[in-house]
Amino acid sequence: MSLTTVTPGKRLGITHDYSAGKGTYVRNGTIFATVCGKKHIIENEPGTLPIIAVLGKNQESAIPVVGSEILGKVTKIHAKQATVSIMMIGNVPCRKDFHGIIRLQDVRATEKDKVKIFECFRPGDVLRAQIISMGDQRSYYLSTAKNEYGVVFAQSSLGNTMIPISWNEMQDPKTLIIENRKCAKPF
Amino acid sequence: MSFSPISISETDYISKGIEKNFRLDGRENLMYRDFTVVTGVVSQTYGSARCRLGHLGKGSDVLVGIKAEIANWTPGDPETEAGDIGKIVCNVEISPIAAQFFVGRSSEEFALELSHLLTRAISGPQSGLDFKQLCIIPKQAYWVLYVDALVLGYDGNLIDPLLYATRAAFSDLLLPKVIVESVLDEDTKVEHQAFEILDDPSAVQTLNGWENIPLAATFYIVGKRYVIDCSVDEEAISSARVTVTANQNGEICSVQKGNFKTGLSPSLLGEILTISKKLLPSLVLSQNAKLEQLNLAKSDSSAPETSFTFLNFF
Amino acid sequence: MSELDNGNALSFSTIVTPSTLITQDAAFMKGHGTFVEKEKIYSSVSGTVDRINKLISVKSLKQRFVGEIGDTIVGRVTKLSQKRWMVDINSRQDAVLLLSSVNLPGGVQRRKSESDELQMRKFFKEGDLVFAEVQSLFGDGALSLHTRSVEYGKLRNGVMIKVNPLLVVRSRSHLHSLPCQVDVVLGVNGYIFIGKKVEKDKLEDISELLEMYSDTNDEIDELTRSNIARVYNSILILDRMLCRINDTTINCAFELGLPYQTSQLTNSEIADEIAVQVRIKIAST
Amino acid sequence: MFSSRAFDNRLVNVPEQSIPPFLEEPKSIKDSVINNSRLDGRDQVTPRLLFIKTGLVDKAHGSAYLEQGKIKISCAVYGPRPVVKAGAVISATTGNLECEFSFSSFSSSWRTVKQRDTEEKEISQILTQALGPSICLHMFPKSSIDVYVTVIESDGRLATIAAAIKCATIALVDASIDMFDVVTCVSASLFNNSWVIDCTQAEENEEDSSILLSYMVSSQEITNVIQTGKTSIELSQNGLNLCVDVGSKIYQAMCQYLSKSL
Repeated sequence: MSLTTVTPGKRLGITHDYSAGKGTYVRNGTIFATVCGKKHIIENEPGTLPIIAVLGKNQESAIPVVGSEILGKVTKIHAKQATVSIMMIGNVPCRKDFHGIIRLQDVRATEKDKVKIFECFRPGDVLRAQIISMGDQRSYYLSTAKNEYGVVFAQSSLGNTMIPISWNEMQDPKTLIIENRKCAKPF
Repeated sequence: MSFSPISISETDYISKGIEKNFRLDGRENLMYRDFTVVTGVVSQTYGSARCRLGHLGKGSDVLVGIKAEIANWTPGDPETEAGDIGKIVCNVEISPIAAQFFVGRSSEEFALELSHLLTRAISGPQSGLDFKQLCIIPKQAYWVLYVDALVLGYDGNLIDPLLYATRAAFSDLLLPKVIVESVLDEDTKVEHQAFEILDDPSAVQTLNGWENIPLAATFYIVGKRYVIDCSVDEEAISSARVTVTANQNGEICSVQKGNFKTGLSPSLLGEILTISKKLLPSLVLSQNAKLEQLNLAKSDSSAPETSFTFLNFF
Repeated sequence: MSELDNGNALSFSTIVTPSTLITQDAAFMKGHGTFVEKEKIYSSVSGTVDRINKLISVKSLKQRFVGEIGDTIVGRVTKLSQKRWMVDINSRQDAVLLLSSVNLPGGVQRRKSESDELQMRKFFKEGDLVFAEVQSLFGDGALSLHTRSVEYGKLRNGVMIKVNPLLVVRSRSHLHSLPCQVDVVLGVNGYIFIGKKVEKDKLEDISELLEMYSDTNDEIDELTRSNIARVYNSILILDRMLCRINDTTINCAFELGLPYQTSQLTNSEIADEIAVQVRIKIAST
Repeated sequence: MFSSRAFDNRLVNVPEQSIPPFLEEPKSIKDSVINNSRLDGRDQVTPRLLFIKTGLVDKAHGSAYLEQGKIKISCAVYGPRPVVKAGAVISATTGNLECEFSFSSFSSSWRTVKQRDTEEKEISQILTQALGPSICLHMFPKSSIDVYVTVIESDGRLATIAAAIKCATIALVDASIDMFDVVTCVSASLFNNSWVIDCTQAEENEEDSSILLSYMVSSQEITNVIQTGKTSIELSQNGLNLCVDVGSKIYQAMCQYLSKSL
């Protein structure tokens, strides 16, 4: 594998021979680099073209897109929605937190009309969710309407880290107090 | 300033038309709308002009007034360091009257860009004006010409009418005559120079060399082609803008690119320069003809061409 | 304040200015453009007095569009919000187009799902042109639109021009196919869309529904393009010369303009001439 | 209005007639430039040497420091981050580029504070226009990229802007922001009929006209061009071509540094 260093605008190859990966862009059938870094050629499945990617020294910047999985912290709850500060997109931390919203109807997939935000999230909870829409001017819309999405870390009102005991309950291991949460299914 | 978006299909329709050299109103890519110009519209100025570029009495509307002041020469001012020249100060203001999206502070940045563009075109030797005639007493007093432009209407392409109105205002400019004489100071017995402005309203002088002031052609790049004198929609979908100013002899006086969506290739820039060299001298000629007509109408007292008739074009 | 009414009937051509006393007769009712003080009716705008039975209203000569139920309008989408699009219709407030009042691809009877709500941009985006009808009025006076008819919906293959809304008069049909193979959609709100002619039989084709939110234009040949430009300039002339705008006048101006080049039509003298001729023709019919 | 200064008899009056000291006629900068012997020994088409260093501002996501002769410029890039500027238009399809340019008050020989703020604003606009086409803004919807440039010392107005653009583009690369190309920028001044690259302040004072050109080499696109002063079209073309040529050389040097810095 060749590891030459390239700078933005460097010609890397043509789309006839390679497909464009991270850190590259295509113009008129030619692949160019967009970041400064090492050029990697990744062999793809047989029958498809190898991928050219450029990996920089810094992690590439994380930008929320529809469909990506995020980790965030609940900052505010409201009768109709919970506000989340998006901290990670995929495995990449954001340079500055983005603003997200979980609307009442996006909390879970079933019995939507019985959802109460207060019984699902509390400020300070860390949750995993998916971006479902670019949303309005300020915020992205998030959804936890899948088993693997929901609260992954929460503290009880006394400040102890709680452990999930069912899909909608968490328990404080010291005081044994049970609180309601929309928990994520542990992997 | 930000444009309200137009639909993808309209964008496609407009840009395909430009590819075929046939625009919405049937104009070719390198065709201007009608320029209407009147001079002497503001009595408080030493010279003023109003220019409107558009169809059937509506369009982009720019008013330019020139005021003159006498300034004391001070060493250290980089512009008048030489001591034997005057200076021109340009400022462009965009009135919220012009268009909805100029309300508030959004227009300030654009106005600033226009001010600097105008400065670049006319406040230097490239304007063709003899700056030495603005000097009253070397290293003592000089004229400062304040060129203030006010945008009153916006219908795409502000820069070209801005330069058009500025040139017309300079053609209208009449500076009061100044007499310089030597005065003997009673106390020191040292002779020094003093000047006096003549009160006589007929003792006025025109500015030499205003004919050489350049006009502007602004090219908007849409797709792979470019248009001049664009409409609002064309401006909204254009990806880059190049303004070229040239004088009656076809000499390039300034070039400036604006808008940051895309760049342009050097060959395209060369093409644009070549076209403006052909286009602008003829635009200057047509403006000269219009100004002459205006002067004729002014001397003919039976048919006064006032700004009022200009405004009520229809 | 001057008094106009001396017990005689007001003529239609009476032009009043704000605060003109229209009538002292308490039998009359106040309508739009008037106010009542001490049982007298005064005008609140400048315009012409209009009387229907006992109802007195003043119609302004230059006002923003005021919608009524059943008006067909052309609008531009300005904003997306919860289950609705906001549409600029040249009125004092943006109209509302509810997600539930549009036909979605996949059959008229299709149920709206939540996924539709998240992908509303797939149907209408900011900047898109909509041909719609006023369905109802909200309490705050905002108009609610609908596009539940085959001829309504997204507009493409052409351009929009803005004119004085008072020049477009309400009539039975606002979609006109001109003889020059150009469709004109006259929105009574003063927005007029000019586009390539849509084949009538194609409209009723169900498969066309899949394309109804398409953003790509059809191939437009040079003749059509030139005709669209001629119609564009004709409407520009009619608007600037304050002629009524309907299919007859547009056609008339179009034909009168044929001897000239398209770009010459915006020349003030030619435009003047055409407008005069159009006026004569209308008066003679 | 212009009466002579009040007579002060405490001062010794100057003699009524005086002769200025006979000084050697200073060599005209213009002449020396035309004769291809510039004060700093360069020839007409050689720019000043560049010194570049990235990563000097640790709080920023990317930063660069640049020296070009006497010019010293520092630049920091923040972002992509959520739009913080109040009243900014947030687009769901493209990102926002904000550039802020400032002179330190001791950056030039004449300390004229007046009109500086409009000048700084205009240069900010030039920066935005020069850098905008090089950044893949479509990859950063609803976010903003903020570029802050401070001139510590300047020498030649256009040369300083050119240096600022180069410094900012390197800072953007350092921030790993996706870019179509590295922007290079060259300033040139016209003396009689010859274009001279990268003029100092002393040289710029004597110029007839000037060009500032920002250029993306691999995509061969001009991102910004400003020409001031009267020239013929042929001269203007020559100047642009010269700037493109010199820009390509500077581009090589910038890329070389960037590759090594990794």
